[in-house]
Amino acid sequence: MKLFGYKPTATAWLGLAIITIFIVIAVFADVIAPYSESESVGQTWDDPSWDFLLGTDNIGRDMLSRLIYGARMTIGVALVTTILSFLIGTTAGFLAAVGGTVIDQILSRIVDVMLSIPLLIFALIILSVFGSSIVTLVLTLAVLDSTRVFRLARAVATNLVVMEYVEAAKLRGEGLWWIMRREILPNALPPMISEFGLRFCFNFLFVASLSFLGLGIQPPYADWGGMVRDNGKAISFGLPAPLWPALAIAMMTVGVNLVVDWILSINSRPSGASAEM
Amino acid sequence: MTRDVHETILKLTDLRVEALSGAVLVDNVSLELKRGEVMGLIGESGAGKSTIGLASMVYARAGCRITGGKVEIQGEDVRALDAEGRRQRRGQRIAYIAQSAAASFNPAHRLMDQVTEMPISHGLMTQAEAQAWALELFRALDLPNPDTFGDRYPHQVSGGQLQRAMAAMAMSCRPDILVLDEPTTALDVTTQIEVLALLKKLIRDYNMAALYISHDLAVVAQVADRVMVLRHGKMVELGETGQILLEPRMEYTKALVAERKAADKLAMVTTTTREKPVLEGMDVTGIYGTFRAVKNVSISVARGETVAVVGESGSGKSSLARLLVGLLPCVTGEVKLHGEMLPPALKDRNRDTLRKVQLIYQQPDVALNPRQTIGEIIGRPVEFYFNRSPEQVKARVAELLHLVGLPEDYAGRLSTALSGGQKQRICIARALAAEPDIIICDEPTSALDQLVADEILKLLKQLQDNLGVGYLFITHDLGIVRRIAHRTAVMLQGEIIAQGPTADIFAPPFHPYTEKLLSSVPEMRTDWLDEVLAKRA
Amino acid sequence: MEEYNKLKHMFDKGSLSRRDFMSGVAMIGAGMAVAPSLLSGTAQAATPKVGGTFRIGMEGGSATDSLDPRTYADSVMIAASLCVMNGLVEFDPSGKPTGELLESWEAKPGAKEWVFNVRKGVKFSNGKTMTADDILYSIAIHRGETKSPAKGILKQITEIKKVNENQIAVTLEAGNADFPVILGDYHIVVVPDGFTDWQKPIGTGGYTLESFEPGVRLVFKRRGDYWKAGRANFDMVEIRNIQDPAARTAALQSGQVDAINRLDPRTVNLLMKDKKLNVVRTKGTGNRFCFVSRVTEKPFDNKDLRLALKYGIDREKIIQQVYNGFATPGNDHTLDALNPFYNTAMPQRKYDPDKAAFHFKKAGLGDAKIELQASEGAWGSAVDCATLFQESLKKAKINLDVKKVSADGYWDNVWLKAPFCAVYWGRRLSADQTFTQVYGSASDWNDSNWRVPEFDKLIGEARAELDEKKRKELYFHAQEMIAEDGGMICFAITDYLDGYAKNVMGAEAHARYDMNDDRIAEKGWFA
Amino acid sequence: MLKTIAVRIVLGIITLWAVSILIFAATEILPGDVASAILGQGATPETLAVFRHELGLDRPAYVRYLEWFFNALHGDLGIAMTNKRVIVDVITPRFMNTLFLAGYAALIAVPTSVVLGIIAAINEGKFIDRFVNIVSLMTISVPEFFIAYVLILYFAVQFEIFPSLSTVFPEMGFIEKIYTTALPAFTLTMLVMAHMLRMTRTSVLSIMSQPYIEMAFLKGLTRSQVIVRHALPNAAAPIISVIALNLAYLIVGVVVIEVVFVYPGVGQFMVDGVTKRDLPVVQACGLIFAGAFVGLNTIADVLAIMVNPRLRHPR
Repeated sequence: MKLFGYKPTATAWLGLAIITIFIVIAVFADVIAPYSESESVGQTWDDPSWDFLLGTDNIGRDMLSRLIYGARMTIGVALVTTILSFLIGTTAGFLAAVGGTVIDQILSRIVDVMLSIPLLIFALIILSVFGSSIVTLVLTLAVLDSTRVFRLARAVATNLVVMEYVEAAKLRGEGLWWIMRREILPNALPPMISEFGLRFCFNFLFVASLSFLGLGIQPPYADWGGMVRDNGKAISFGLPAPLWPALAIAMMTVGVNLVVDWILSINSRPSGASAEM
Repeated sequence: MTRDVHETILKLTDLRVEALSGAVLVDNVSLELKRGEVMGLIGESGAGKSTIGLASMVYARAGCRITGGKVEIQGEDVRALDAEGRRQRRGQRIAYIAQSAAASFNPAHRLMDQVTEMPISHGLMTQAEAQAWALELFRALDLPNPDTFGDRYPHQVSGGQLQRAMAAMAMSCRPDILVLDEPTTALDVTTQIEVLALLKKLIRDYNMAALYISHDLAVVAQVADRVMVLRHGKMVELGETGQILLEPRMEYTKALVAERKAADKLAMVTTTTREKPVLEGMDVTGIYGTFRAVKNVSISVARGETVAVVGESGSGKSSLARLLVGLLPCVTGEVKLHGEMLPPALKDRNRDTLRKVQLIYQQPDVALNPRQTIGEIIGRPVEFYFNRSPEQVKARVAELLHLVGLPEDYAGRLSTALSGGQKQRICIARALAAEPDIIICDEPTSALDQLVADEILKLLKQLQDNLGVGYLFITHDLGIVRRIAHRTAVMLQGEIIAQGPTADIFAPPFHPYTEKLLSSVPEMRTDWLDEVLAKRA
Repeated sequence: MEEYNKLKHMFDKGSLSRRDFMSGVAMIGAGMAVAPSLLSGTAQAATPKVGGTFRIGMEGGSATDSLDPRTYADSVMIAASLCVMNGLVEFDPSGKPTGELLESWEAKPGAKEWVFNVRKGVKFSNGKTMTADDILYSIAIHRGETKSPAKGILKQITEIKKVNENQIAVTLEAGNADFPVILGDYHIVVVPDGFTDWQKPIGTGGYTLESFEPGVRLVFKRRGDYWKAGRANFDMVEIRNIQDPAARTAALQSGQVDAINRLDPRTVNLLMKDKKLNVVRTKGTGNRFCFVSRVTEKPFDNKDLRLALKYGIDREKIIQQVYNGFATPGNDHTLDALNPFYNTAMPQRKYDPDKAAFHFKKAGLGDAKIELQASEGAWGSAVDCATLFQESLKKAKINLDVKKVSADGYWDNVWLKAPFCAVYWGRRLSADQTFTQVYGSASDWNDSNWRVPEFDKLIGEARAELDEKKRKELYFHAQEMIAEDGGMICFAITDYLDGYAKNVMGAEAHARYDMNDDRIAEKGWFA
Repeated sequence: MLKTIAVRIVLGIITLWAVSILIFAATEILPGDVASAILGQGATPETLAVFRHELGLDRPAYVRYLEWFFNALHGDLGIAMTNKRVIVDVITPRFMNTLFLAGYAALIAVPTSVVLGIIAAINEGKFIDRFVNIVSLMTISVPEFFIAYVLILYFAVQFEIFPSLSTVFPEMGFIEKIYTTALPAFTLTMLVMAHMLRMTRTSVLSIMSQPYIEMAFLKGLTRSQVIVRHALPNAAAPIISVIALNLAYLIVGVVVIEVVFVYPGVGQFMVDGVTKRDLPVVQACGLIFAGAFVGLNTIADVLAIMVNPRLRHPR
């Protein structure tokens, strides 16, 4: 079977399978989940049993059901944030590469400054400016994340602007926006996709780590990162509770990256690695 | 040529190389090489000549596989050896000289370390021995300051020197066989002749066998005893060099020979009355940092006229083109279009002046966005300059494709699917789409195979006749200048040293540099190199 | 993260007064009727042994801590100060004031004028003998132009003067029978007259300060000549700041510390299985956890809604799930059952979805969403409690929106501002203090904004009433008023939970604070 | 080359200066006021005013900024509002601790991840490559405190190999410090390794398509020789830059680790400062973090310039 005109490798199939399963779970959470997302049905951190296949969480909710519902929130928020951060980061990065030295220096310095401000202070600034809400959460993550995307996008685009087809577009008198959108973007996609996979996964965890600012997912909704956090303490007693959401994140990370690796291998010329017969 | 009969040193039998996609790159090619013998491999790109060269070292590039045949070095079947055994043969018994020395030297290490790496890592010599031998080779190859040459980094020496250093590197293990893959192609003509002579001497002095891979028959003619003509991975013809040059048997060989010979003759392109210049550069100077790439150059092009700018790399001819279109703002002088002065910087020029001067690049590969369809590429100027509706754009694209001799249905394809010549046609179509008065052609054919280049030149000529467009034609190839230019300007170190009607430039009395250029172009006879060297000495 | 929750206690106005909440600024009527229970303490040897290094891992300190008594805010500094210094008044395990540096006292009738006897023969670590002047100075630093949190409770003093070297006379603006309790406030510790070098405080305590790295650790060394016989038995005492409950627990389990405070109730059962450890529980004296609505704001101005919310919370479930049973249900006011005026006649309010639904329908709000703001900045598990509340309200068909807000600045931005939010209150030892501060019209901290003149009058009468029985009646009525009409859902009162290594003796429960009234370093010894 | 380096250093200084303004401004707009935070209940309008004056809060922000900035240039970071300690005295040992832990972790993480990255690159597509790849992905899939708790559970509580409290004290010897901080160092190592490892692998592999790599193979070198001698030096720049980024993370982003292992670093100090709205402390910490970040990045850029033979050996 082919996908986008290419035949996925075995590992790519594995990745695709993982992603598909998680997405199906997210979409049909209501049907699949044995219990509701928020109802406390057992004791704190019950061991896995036939009633609760993965045990219960820190306030007695069914872990499996939380995981299933959590897929929805986690994947959704991470996806929106990552897309937003890529919109910001890529646009700025391309602009820096295409727009000339002055714009480049300004943008690069701004990003340097943003990166060098400690996260806590940075988050507090955003918090005090925008207040705390899910929109702020997504925005904060996106802005923080976009600085990293910026660096990559700029590096990639810097290699592309010297291409003669970009020069040809400039000679034609095309505007910056057109050049960024039509000449640079399509060619910058492979490395950006790869980064997208990684950043997508980072954002799962980021959601959880910003939670102390009240920026996390609002209860009673479940998100995997938050579930690891809420149940983290159980690990000090050898209870497996936080392992399940951590495992879900790990699987999603690995799945996404397997697919990303495959997409990259389509686009890049093979390295000298397989040169020796 | 030495014709001593020695033992067979390299033998390829029914060699077959396939791409992982299944395409056959080398199709049952056999050849036999004796000690002291040089065999030329000739063919256009995609003929499989480099693949054969690498396969004789039992090496296939990523994405390829040697799928059949035997590779024997002095009777030993190297393909049958394990990976370690094959690795041991590489460099030691058979060494490789690549086309681009600049890319093939590791920028991070000194030349000496790279030249001596092979014998040391193969355990053939101690470091001191290897260095002594390297110094000897540097001297033999006429490298400047041979004692300190090895201390330099690749980027610190010139292309010609680097190519010679590469020869030294290949010789460092005293191999029996050399594979020379277009060793002079990246060099200027005047440098090429020196390197060619040295390589020839090297092979003779150390009594090696060599595979000499080139697309240029005239170059191969100077070094090879026998020539094998290849096409699409298959052997077309194998014969003595003289026979191939003088009495080619196969049609394809004949076409190659004829095409190469045509370049030697001056076409009778003459100007009638010269129209008023459209694009003029007057006393222009362009600088990169502190380097003055173009110094006080004046040049003009009229409609219907072809003006050639000829010179070696670094002579400033491409900078001149960039200066005229505004990519490199001129610091003195002015650029005029239809008598009106243009702003020096590109961003200050208006859309219509941009439209009237178009540029065609040397590398069609990087001049076309690999992620856009042909239709988008050609259609964009139409849409951009003339504000046409999508239907009109579509129609115009079809028309333009027809004009450059490509089928209309190419509009939906990506440029990556096309051959080099087809890509260059797309570039021309894109330039024409703007309906320009002048097209600046920056080496438009030098990345192309001869026969294809010839087609492109014909197309350009034909378009000029039909549309009356003027060309500023930048090239290093004197053959092309002879064939198409009405007027010619010769550039050296940023200055124009001679300018005038082509016929005058190519007739005595020559400017000394022009004469050197002219005499360095290889001619289609086996004794040309010896003759020129003798003459110069 | 859990570790942030306490760090983030932006109590702003409240931050330095957090312990005030717990201690009760004026502990009037501190008659402790019920003795604190010992959960798993073994019978301890009567004669203390001297020696060893006692390491305590504590939450409740930060890198900005100082030994200046005017800055104490939390457990670490309270415990630390009591190693080096002594207070004026100490409390027995049931919470009754006993003499410390003020050996005994006497009030003239009306309790307006007091005479205190200063303990004789107590020496500071610099060799100076402690006198009334030192005591006057140590009180004076909290009065006048100061930022001391004790300033407020000392305002009632109109005159304080030395009678002789060993006697002090105090005049109050109004009678207060429990004035000695006020002098037991943890901010008031005694230093030599005129002392200002707070980096290296000098006191009359059982230990001297060896080193102090704020937010990291304090080290103390035994003086050896402590005036309290049988106390201060360790050679060295080390108090280490360990903010993270899991880290604290791990440190105790792996034997890196000998005692820790504030056990995570969810892990207590597991800890109790550990043979090397000893868990000390003080029942129902801890924090009171509440969801507080402001009755002046819509829709909480509707009494039926408030009742619906009170019936709609499943207290037992929250206590089970979140506090693992280590709490008692609250009856919608902040007085606990240990208080003699606790209304025992009023039935404990229980989860009743039907009643909740009934009142909600009666409130006529349709299916309006009610927003509750909660944060880990309120207390560590506030969000969990809110989530369970949300769930229990669902059964009554009431939609509660739990909004998780920033822990940073919670007490600044949310408390006293949000219409409905999570709040905890500390214990007041007296009913009067509780009612005046939490529900009195004049109180700045009346977070439900429930200001009822009738109630104020009731409390005023009770304060003046000398007849216990009458007083009880008045307070009972006050509690009924709050529970019926007030804006506060007080659903749980937690236990204090300390963890000790088995060989630590003297680890008893105490009515005032955990860690044996934060004096375990003084009172304990190694078996 | 010296000029390029000088320009980079000047840019770093400008960045730091911009950051200092931003940090100052940010702390200014933090909601909550130290004056009311410290005064608490006793706050009356008059005492507030006195207190603000005492703290200098009644003067215009730009005056205070300039004063702060120039004092900071002289190494004077002011006095903490809450406990009146000289910030430099308090922060220096803490910053040394932070550097110690970061250096410890880096000493394990950097060589390990570079070597593993190279091993993965040498064995591209083989089992070991995939294994290293997936394991490294999984380590970045769990939050830092999770790794920390797991390590504590097994190495401190169950087997008692390492202490769970990693507080270091000035009187500790070097070896003792190394032992005490083993667990946080391991945790940090696991956190930063994945990124560096993957970058090393990718950079090396991206060099592998260069013609000089093919040349090296044709010279009959082994794959390891080709990668170590020919690919690695040319892949150095991106690897250095990612190492710098991770070192910066080790210094700046370890608050959680500090809390879990009770390690007295700057992170905890800043969090406490923020909580109490002790602005001089927050500003000092912010400045130090930013300085570390900018400094490391500048060093990385300078190193990248220096490993570039074209810049190091101009024509």
